Amino acid sequence: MRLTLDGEVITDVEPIVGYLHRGIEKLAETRTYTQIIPLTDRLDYLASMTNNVAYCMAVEKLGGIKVPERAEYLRVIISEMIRISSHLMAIGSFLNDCGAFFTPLLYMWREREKILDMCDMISGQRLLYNFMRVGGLSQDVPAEFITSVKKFVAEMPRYIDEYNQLVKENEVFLARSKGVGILPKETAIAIGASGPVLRASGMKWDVRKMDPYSVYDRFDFEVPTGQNGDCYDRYWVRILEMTQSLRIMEQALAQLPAKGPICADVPQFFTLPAGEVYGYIEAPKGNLGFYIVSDGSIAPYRLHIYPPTLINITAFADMVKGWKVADLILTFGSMDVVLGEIDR
Amino acid sequence: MTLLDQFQLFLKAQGWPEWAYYTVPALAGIVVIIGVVLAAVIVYIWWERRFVARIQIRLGPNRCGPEGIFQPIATAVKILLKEDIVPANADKVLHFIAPIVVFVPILMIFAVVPFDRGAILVDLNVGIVYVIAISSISVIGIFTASWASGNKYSFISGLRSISQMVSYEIPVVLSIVGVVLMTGSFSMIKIVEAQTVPFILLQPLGFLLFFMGALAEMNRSPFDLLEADSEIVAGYHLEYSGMKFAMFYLGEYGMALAYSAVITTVFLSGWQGPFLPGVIWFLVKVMLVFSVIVWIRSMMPRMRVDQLMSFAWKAMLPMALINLLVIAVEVLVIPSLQWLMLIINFGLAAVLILLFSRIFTLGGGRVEV
Amino acid sequence: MTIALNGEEIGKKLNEAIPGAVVSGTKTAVLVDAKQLTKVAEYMKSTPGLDFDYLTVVTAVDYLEYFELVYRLVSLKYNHSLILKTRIYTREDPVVDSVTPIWRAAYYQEREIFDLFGIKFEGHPYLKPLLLWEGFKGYPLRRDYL
Amino acid sequence: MEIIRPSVSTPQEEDIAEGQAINSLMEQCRSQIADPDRWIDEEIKRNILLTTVDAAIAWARQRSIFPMIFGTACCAMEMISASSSRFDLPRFGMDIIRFSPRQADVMIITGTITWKMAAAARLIYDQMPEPKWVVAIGACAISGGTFRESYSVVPGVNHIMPVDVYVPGCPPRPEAMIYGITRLHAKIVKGTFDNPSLSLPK
Amino acid sequence: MKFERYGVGIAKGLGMTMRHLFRAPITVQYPEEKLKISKRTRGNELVWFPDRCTGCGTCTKACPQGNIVLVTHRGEPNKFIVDKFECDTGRCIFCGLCVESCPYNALAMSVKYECAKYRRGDLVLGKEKMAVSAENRPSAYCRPQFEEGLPAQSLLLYNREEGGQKLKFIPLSTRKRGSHA
Repeated sequence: MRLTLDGEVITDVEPIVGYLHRGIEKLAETRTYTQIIPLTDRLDYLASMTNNVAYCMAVEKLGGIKVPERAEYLRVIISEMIRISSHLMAIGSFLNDCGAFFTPLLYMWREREKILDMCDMISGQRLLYNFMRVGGLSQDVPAEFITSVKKFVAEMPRYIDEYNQLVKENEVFLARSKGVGILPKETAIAIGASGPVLRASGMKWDVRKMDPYSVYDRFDFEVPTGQNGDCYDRYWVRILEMTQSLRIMEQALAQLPAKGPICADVPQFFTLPAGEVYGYIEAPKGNLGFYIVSDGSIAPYRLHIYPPTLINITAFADMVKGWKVADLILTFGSMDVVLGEIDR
Repeated sequence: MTLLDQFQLFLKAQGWPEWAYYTVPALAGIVVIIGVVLAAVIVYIWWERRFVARIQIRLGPNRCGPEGIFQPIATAVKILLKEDIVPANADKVLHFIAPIVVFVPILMIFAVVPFDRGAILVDLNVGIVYVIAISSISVIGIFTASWASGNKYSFISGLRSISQMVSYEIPVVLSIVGVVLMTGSFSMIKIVEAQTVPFILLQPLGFLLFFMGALAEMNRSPFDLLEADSEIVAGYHLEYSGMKFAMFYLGEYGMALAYSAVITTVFLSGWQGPFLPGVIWFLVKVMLVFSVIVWIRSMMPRMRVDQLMSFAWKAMLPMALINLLVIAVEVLVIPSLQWLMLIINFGLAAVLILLFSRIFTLGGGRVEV
Repeated sequence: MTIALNGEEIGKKLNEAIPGAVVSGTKTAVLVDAKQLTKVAEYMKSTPGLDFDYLTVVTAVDYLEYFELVYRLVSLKYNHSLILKTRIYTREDPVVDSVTPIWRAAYYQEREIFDLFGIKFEGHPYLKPLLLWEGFKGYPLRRDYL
Repeated sequence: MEIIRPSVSTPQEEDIAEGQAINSLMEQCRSQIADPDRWIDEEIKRNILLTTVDAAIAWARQRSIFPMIFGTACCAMEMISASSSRFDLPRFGMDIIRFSPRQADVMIITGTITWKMAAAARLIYDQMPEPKWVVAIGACAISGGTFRESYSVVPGVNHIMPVDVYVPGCPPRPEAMIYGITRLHAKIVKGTFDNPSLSLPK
Repeated sequence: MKFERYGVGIAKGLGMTMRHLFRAPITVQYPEEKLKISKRTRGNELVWFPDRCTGCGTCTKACPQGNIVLVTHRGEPNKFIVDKFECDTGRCIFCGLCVESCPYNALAMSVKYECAKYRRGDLVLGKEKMAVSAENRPSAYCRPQFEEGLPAQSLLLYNREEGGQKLKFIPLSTRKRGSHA
């Protein structure tokens, strides 16, 4: 991030990225379709399940693979869980950027730990799960998982209330975040922003609603939007989205088939028909897409990842020009930037 | 009659030479004060770490000695033994002087803080003025440090520190003047003795203003702009290591301790209290004030520079002036009716806070460039 | 449901408006002439009934004989999408018009393509390497790298 | 090894200078740096008794480590987990996280180091005052991990600086990280690790 | 921005933190008390069953970064004798694909995670270190047959009574003096 300052007022800013560029797209060309799944984990490492889902769905779309019902529901439950954990992280680090000395972050981290525990239970890892497979899931979930998710869904709203009490009405927080870092609706659309950033600007656009993938058309949920597109709206939209995610999880748990296959019959080394596909989902950070070109071999000819956070910071310079350095930090925090995804 | 005076008389009676019975008690007092202060700083550092940890539902350092009480000592020893680095583009002399300029005035504040009846190094008749004057010297050290480091983050921090100190000094002084009006003396001992009812009850608004101003002057949250680690890395002591950093570090906590002690003396009736000896009461009260500071630090977001400034000039200064005016009138008209003063001043605080929350705006604007 | 528009129909429409722009239109995508890209992009954005105001993915694929640039357009108003493609048939110093003035969404993605494929975008406001550093030799995402 | 940093003014020049620095660093860092063997030989150890002062200093150093968390990727998240309420790394006196390298004792490298980042990492390592240690956490930091073949990733952080403790995992659990830190404590205390009396409670 | 709520919001937040002050800390004092980790945990080592391994090399093919080195020579019919079986845990990302792909259940993830080493070379595991033993126990990742021997996971979600994370507060006086951690 290169800043030009006049006193403490920002006159120009140029985000310089690429410090975590690991060449995932190039590496993917040398790996088989299954071996790419661990790579996609490492994109947006705060929400690696959704990355797995996005990639697997793109491959399934190209290969015409039908995913079993139970796997679809489990995918929905797990990715909503991960959405909550990612939003908790986003809000927590945003408040930390405000200067709240780790306390809100640590309270949110407590709930995040609960989610990580459950992911650990099903996949064996706390952060990078490598749990989804093309055609479903790698293993069935244990029975405790369902009961613990139910308990989590039941008690999570109480904790969300606690967060609201903690900072929602804090005068200093309001003074710092309201009206700061405004992203107008027109600009948000022009730069192709997505996810909570776009919705905070007042555009009601959620891929889960507008282009339902998986089984999302069977759930009843709302798409929260903000009005001003400032830092506070982005914070508040995330809080509301967590509530909606809980609603989706509740419905999915009720509709979940008790038994059934969890993976379509896909061998570990498989080929896809030659062709190309663009599969995308609504990841916690926004619209995450995978563009896969296949030439019929066991490895993709080209894999392109469409990263939501890189697109979201396109108008960053506009948002902070004329504001103070402190606002820049706050705005950057409210965009929920994950470098692994920007740089790939 | 302070303890030092008694010591002096004792030496005189023993037939010591004249120069000795002036210097020996003074030196002994200085050594005791420094020892007590450093010990207290270490305890309070430990207390802060544990207290914040408990607020954050964790345990905090508990491995060094019983419940981790030796943790700050380990930290101190380790920092002292670190390599001392002077950056290539630093101003060598100023880089060396700055930590001393920060640290020494903070120790000097304790010279006039009464720990108990008579337990004061020197009972100046302008004690409170001395405190205010001395406490603002360390900002010069901070600015020197930020300049001498030759680092842009440090320099921003230094600029912020100067502006912050200049703006918050005025409400602090004005809120103290209210106390002085009631007491009729600048002496710290007289101020304590005048508090049959603690001044926090008689002057709630004055206390609030002084507390906020003190938070700003000792760079504690929500006014900790100098070391906003998410904005300007670590602030003015970014380029310091080893012993010099230790001095800044101790100075930071010493400052918090000093202000806690001053608040205790001026608003919480110092050593006075039933049953227990005065020094225990004093330390307990200091601990209480310090805990509140830590508590606030644990959850408050940080203010922005311009908001900080406008808060000082547009809200705190007028409030302090109105408070001063009302107290002056009260002292003139009803000097003995303390219960009436109490009611009036609480009413005043409530009205002013309501009023200012309506008309005052924290500048939240975008500066067009 | 976002409706993926039929490329053949759009291609016909486009050929009427801008003659010679479309090379071929398949069911999934429209392949346009690289020289007419700016005009096509403007048409796509401003024509009523199409209104593609939301550009998502911009990427390039190296097919060794040619580079293929892929644009995925979405209309938030009508909730439909279209894939637009164009080809560049040179490996040394490939140049194409930038769409950044029309959709700002392409800003970083074109810089990234410039960085990793070496395709220059004419009209881009700030064409500099995005992910790699100055002085990096070669274009890593080309198929003949390493 | 030295990183050349010429003084520059415009952004373009700065970029070019940065690129040159990275390329020269890539040239310099072709081979691995041997792990620092700070422990004392068996022969000498029998003759040297650690004095009380040394023990006290080692105690102080071990009990209050200021970490410089050089977190770039996934492992950094687990590092925050390790210092969060549940695992509470600050119990070991590591709660003062200084973002300035001047005050740090141990550099904890969590995450992939790309060549673009390597220059910064090296600079921070050089800025840290002695005594200093380096802990490499996670596969990416140790060896480049799954990205080792990539064109832009440092194949192991021991190419650019000596590493004291390696914590494998991708990412390791917070407990594993704390275990790594306790191994570092052991190394600090005695300068050796072969002493069986130092073994940690199981 | 006005202080419209007269500082009520700040007071609420302070109250919230005060309430947390009286809650039990959720800290696990790691070296003394250890969390019971997931049954499927992908620990930071591999467990190899030498008697079951036929040396087919499926795991080496499945590994995304080619991290498993397998050298064999032909022995009895339908079986290779493994000369060298090596995995560099400093490079392994513990994705579990090798375990998943093994057709003879001869490879499993370990439950061990305390694997920090001082030397880079120590991270390369050979045949002996990977072989199954009392210390090197397999986890149930893709191997449900091992699930019974492992303790149930202690979740933060549940209280102690419900079999969740055990929050035993260890007073310091009972801890061994001079114990290292």
